[in-house]
Amino acid sequence: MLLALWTNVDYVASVVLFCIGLYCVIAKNNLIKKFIGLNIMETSVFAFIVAMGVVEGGTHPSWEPAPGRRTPTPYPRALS
Amino acid sequence: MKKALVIVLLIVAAVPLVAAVAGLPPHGSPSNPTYTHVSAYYLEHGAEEAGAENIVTDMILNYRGFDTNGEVTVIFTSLAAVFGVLLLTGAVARKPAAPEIPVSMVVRFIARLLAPFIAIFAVYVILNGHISPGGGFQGGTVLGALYITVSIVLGRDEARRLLPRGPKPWLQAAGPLTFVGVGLLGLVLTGYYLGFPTTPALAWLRTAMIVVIEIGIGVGGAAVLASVYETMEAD
Amino acid sequence: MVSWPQWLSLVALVPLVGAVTTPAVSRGRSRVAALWALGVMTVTSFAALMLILRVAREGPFSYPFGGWKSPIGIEFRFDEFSASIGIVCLVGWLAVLYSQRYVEHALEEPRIPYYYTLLLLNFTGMIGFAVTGDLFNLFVFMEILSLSSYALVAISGERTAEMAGFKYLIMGAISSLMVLFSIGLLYASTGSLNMADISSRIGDGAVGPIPLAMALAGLTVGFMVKAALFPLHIWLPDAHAIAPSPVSAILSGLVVKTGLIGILRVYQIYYGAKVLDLSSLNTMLVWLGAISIVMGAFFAIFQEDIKMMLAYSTISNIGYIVMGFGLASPYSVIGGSVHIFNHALIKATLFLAAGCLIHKTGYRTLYDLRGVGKAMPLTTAALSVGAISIVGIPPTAGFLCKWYIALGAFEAGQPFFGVALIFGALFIFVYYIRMVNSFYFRQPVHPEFLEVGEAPASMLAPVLILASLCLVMGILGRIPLSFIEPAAHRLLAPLGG
Amino acid sequence: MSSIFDLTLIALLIASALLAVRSKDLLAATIIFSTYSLVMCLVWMHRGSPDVAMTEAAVGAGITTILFLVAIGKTTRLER
Repeated sequence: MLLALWTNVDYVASVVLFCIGLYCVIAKNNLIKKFIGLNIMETSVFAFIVAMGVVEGGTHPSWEPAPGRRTPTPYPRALS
Repeated sequence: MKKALVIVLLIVAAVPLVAAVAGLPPHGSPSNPTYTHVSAYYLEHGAEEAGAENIVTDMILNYRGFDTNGEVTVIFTSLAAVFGVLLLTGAVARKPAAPEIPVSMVVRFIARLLAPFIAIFAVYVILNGHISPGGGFQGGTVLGALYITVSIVLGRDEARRLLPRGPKPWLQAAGPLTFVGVGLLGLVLTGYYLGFPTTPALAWLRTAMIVVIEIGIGVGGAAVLASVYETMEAD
Repeated sequence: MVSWPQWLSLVALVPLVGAVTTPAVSRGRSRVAALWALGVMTVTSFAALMLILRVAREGPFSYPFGGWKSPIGIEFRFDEFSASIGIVCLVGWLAVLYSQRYVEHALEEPRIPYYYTLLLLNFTGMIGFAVTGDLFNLFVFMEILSLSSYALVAISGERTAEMAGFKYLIMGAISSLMVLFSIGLLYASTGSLNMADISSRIGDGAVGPIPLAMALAGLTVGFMVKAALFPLHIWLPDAHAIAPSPVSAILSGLVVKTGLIGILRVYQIYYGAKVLDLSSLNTMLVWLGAISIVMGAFFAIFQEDIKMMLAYSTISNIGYIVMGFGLASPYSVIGGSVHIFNHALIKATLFLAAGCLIHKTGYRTLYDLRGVGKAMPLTTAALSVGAISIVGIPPTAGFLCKWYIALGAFEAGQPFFGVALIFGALFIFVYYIRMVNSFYFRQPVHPEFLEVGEAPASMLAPVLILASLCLVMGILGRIPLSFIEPAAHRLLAPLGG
Repeated sequence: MSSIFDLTLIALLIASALLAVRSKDLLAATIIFSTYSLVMCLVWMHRGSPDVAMTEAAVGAGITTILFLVAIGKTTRLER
């Protein structure tokens, strides 16, 4: 088990980042913080997918450049 | 109290997740299904079958082109979302504009100096996507960033000239539209939507189609980014 | 040139192209945007009709994009469950027609073209989601669908709407990422993204069970959020009640159903593989379904706002469908799948009719709307038809599916849930009686709206069409039931049932 | 099995994610978040996915940061 964890440490790092992001989204009330959390979650998932396809790029989802695009959607008005 | 609860919840969620990733085939081993199953095919046949030397480009624009078609639509969706929720094209014109930030002469000069080079770099990234890493998404983002730079440093009016009102809605939709256009061309040529001709004699056409898609994605992505920035900035 | 499977690519592409060109074509003229959207939906409906006729005759078929065969490229696969695009097109077309007058009144002028763009993108997402045979493609369409839904909830630009949309966005984004992570786990274990291919590869037994179980959990929970099953429903009431009425009809009638179709797809992958014992998942779904039925109905009883009440009623109806899936007997799965269709009809009737009332009178609580039955007889009649349908009184559309789900409960040897279902129907009966009572038999609080008259024809017609379909489907209810039957049997066949 | 370089990058990632989540000053959080994006970009570069890394460099570290800054400029800088 520990050896498997060590071999797949890249995957584990993604999970840790995913949880940090999730914590940020759930526990913080500020909208910008929530979006930072969502972004962290998103990149962590991409990192996971990139990690599993080192040779050929594993690029299917990572192509989605949504972080920048998705984030701005509703918040400035809602904040002000 | 709430935070402690959330942390407990997260740990409960994290343990099975960690167990799951530990149970995956070992990271980096060449016998993984991620290398041996589908991607092996891409690596083996991509360069001669698909029309681009960069296998990643082959995969995202040819083998799995329809996903990318969807992705550019996602980008357009976010634009429509921003427009629908935040902004009113009319209201932007009506509202008194927020004061612009004063920018020093040196910065303005350097921005003017650099802008053409950034633009050339963006075009290079877009056009070279089928040979080297890069392509429409990346180049388009650079172009969008150029617009934002111009808008901050040289002022909104200067920037607005780069994205004329008339063709603007067409430019914003350029990504999905070129994709569909090339897809329909493929339909005519091969009988399948997004089909690329496979005969060696038509290899040039294959590459041309990929380059056209890259340009469409680049232009569309840049227009979307620029409009989103413009909207948020004016709101 | 257009051979049969070509329709399959067109059915997703036509609304996509229509959506991205709407702002450019209309140039801010709302009437043009409405006509354009209506035309696009007409073409899409025609393609969908062709596909459904074909699948009824010949069974499932697929379309490989770019000519690349299935695990290498992306394929669209049209089976009986995909026929839900028929109801998407029907309700979508009527909602677009209805929107024209509604949004003129409810939204500011410059937003309107983008409203239609988002609406068409929403349909694109749902159609693509229902017909794709590729997991990552499923995610892409889910993103189009979700992003446009968040925006449609918030589109009025009012603060409450923005907050509701934001809540929806946070829940939806977390669930999307869970789904994506699970897709990643499946890809890492099998090296494939095609659903049928994944299913056969995990069936080989070479894949570790823990990642598979986690992927199953992630996908199920992710889709449960989209479907608003009980503990994960918190985004739904606000979003559905605050959105413009045609949008509520689409969100409540159609969009939550994509979560359910997602759950069906997960079943298709895992049942075929036979590597995991799904009985505990089924038990969980049955319980959650039962709790959703009761809690949704319970909360609905205390709502004063008519749209809020309808929104909670959606939660309890989703509970019925999920319970049908979880019971995993042929009868209940057939009943559940058909209730996806029928509930869409009924809920669209109710929300569009409620929209007419709100549009004409300006009031939205049961108290303020007392006695409206005299002012707008046709609309309230449609509402009543929807109400008796959703309770499941025999001659209407809601009856047969609930009957099948209850039969399924007895067939699966779990009569307790059959009883719970009937009990839930009684609950639902209570609050719809309350609504009908208030519309017909109470003295009006605001007598001035007795003169308002019916809504304009383009709004009234969709409501009446949908209401009469509710009645017709009650009589012809066997047609969809027998249509979905082979698919349900194919889904459950690997269980040995 | 990963090299020291990989592990350092992962440690940096997790540290910057935590800092971005914990910081009370939204401006600081945004800047730390752009650092996070840059480190993530390095990770992907190192894992052989330059295409994804380029997207992340442009979108995550560039555009998202700008949009966050615009949003902060329109509202308040401190997290309440």
